Amino acid sequence: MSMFKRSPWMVHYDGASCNGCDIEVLACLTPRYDVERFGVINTGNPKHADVLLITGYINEQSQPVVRQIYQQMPDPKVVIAIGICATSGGIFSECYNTKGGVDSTIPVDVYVPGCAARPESIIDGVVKGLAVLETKRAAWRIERKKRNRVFRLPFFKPKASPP
Amino acid sequence: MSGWLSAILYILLAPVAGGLIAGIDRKLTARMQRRIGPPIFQPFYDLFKLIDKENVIVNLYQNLYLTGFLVFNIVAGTLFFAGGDLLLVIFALALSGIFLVLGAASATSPYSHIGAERELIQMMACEPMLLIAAMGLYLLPHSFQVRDILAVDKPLFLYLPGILFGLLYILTIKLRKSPFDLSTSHHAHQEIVKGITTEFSGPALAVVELAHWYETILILGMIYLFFAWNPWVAVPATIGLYLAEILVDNTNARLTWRWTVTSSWLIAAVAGAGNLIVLFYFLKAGF
Amino acid sequence: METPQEIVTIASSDLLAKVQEQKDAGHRLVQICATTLEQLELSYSFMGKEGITHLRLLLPRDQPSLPSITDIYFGAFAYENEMHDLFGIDIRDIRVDYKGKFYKISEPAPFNAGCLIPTRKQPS
Amino acid sequence: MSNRTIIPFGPQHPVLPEPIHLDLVVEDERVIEAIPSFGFIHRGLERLVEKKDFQEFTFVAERVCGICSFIHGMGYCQAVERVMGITLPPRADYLRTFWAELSRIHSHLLWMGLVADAFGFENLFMNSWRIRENILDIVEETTGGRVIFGAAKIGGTRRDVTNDKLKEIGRTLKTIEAELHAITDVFEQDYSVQQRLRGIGILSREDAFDLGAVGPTLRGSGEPMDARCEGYAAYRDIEVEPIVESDCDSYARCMVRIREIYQSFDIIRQVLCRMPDGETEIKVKGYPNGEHFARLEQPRGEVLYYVKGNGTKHLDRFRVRTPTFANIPPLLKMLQGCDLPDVPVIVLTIDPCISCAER
Repeated sequence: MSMFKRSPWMVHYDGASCNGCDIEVLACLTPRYDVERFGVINTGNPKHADVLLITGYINEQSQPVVRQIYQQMPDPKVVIAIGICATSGGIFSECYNTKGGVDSTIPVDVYVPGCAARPESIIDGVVKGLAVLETKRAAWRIERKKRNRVFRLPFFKPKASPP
Repeated sequence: MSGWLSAILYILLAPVAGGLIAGIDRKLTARMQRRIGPPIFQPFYDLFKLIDKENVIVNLYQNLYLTGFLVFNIVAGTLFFAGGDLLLVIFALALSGIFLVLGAASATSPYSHIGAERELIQMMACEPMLLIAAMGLYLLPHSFQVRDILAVDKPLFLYLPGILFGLLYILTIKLRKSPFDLSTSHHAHQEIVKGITTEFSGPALAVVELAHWYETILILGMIYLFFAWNPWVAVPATIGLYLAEILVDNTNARLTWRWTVTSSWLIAAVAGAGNLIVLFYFLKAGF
Repeated sequence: METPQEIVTIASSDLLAKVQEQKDAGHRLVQICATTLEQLELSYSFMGKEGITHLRLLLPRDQPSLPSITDIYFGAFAYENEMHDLFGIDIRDIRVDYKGKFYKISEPAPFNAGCLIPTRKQPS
Repeated sequence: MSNRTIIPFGPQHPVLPEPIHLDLVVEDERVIEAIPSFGFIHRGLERLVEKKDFQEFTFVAERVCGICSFIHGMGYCQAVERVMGITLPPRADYLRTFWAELSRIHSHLLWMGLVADAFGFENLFMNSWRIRENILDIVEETTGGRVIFGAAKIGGTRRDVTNDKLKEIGRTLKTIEAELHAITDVFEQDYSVQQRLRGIGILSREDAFDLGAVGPTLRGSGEPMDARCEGYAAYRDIEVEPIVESDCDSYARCMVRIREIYQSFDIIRQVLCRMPDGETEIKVKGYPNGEHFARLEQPRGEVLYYVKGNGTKHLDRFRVRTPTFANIPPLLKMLQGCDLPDVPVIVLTIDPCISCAER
């Protein structure tokens, strides 16, 4: 059994949103909602994270940042788009500076609706994301086994860092 | 013989006990913040998950340094629980710290570098007090051997109150608790992200966590020494002091490194060295 | 009590002199705003104890250019960089010049070049 | 010993939930220079006036920022109403004031939590946000939204609140206020908090005035300026005394905000007492033609709305000068020469709302 379900660490990035969803993501950490019950920690560091929460849509400037954060996260990883802006651009989809939802830049696994998304639905989205994380882990392990047939301690196995 | 037995027990059981302590710590912290908090076994879940993750490392030496960090932590603890030389324990502990700093400094991230610098500063703040503590513990049994100190049939904390206080003060630094969680903190809401552990991911981070658990048990063992004349007092006292640390963690903001160094040296000089001098003349006078 | 507001129309060549007058009178810069009409309409708002003054000036939409007021009011650099990026106004000698990198936008000067307003039916 | 490094602060950074990027040129741990870059959340929503008609645009205006969303919607409506010459029914004015003050309390509590988090006091963060949830409960009961209220509309408010409900809210607010004292006491008295706030981020009165600081940043430097004294909405009946601290440091700005929370409770009490009966909206006829600069006080400071209509259903121009935008030059001033650990604290003392600033 894997422990991903019990210990999803998250990192949050604000693509280009109105702040509404961002503060709801933060509100999830606080006593009323307390996602740490499920082992969720807001690490703030992509290299430690399993779950990437993105609020707001993607524009020219944030596109490389989102891409970089996604690349920095070690496998297996899940992306959750929070709010309607992250899904499709929402009320701002007609603005000139929009690239579209988060899926225009990186693959998204779970979409959380709402403007602003409520903390309950964000927690729900994270829980849905965990199921995806589990399948991704299985696929990733098979791929890893193929890559190195020889058994080595995972700790000593070097792998080039992403650029 | 019993020394070796306890050393083996330490190597085997310290991760379990350390993880449990970390879990209880997180649960209690959450309750103090009026949250429900994670399950008590959460640190183990985290550890196993981290081992399971992809190992993205930034350079090859990093793993070597981290292994050094873990190994020397275990060596220090084993020496201590085998009843060995206290000075050696402190030096091994310092060495393990140096390995962690090297590991962090070998990465390219500026956060990791600043974390490493701050870790060095913290070690600089801790070391004088640790040495004074060793000297203080030497005075009664006239030996640096932990087994001799354990054999002293007197309540050491009554002889060494200043030193105990100083040790507790730096304990906050060693356990990375507020107000001294400068180089890294449990929750990464600080200006240097995760500080010293920013560049470690997956299994590498798991090693750091594991080493911290070993370290926690060793430090608690040191506190135990002060009450060792009676285990019925020592165990509750050690637990009580650890709980006090959690309380301090929850009632303080993070201070700056200047403040950390100044205050810990001041306490080492006043409480630690003062205690040492008084005790020295006290014993010389023949009490 | 509501602060009284007045709009003073000036020529774009007197900008620096008029702004200096405001500075000498001890007023503070509140905002700079541009509007795209047939011409670009700029408002520099200053506030003093007696009320708010908006200096209003007009610029052509094609290759507009203005001197910077950051030597008088340092805080204006944010507004001026913003106008440069959104309206394509070439503002000379900004103290902190982002050179068009203040906002990275997919299209240049979206409030000027791509603006629909002049093509829209004007009221009779 | 000089060891210059450039530390990239943000855009993804745990201390600030919002993307702002600062290149900090650091010598050891002292910040020599701070170069901010913006535009990570520039949406260009001001140009949406071309696509949405002036009534629909209220929703866009609310989404300038999700924290002070109601005051944005209210400010836009107020500017349009002035252009169209609409006078609101008094109950609408009072309800708007009620919600505006609620959003001020929730925003200040949010800020208190974030700044506590920035100096590593997790417990304080959690408890500030715990109390904030109680305020959000009231907001949700009366408007249906938690952060985006959606309650303002041109010509009044979208919803009415029954008088019984208002009485009950008055009682709830009393218990919240009592609970709040425990937290603000920590800010006022705790030794480690003082260590991290006092003498940090000094902004002299002259600098604050010249560089165009607004809101608590300005009032923390001893300049009494509060746009609520303009007497818009219900403030024409309610006396608002600008809250001023003269220490010019982060602690002063913190104290301004804490005292403003209590002031807001006081204003809400007065609003609830004097709440007039009657309609909450009037019918809006015609299209705006003309221009107006509306000035309001947000939690973060004075905000300016500029509306220019041309007699069609689409506006010519909507512009909002948000408080954070005005506070950027003072922020640069404060960051020079500070210590690295103080950077998040200083950035947070202007209460940055980047999505406000970049729109």
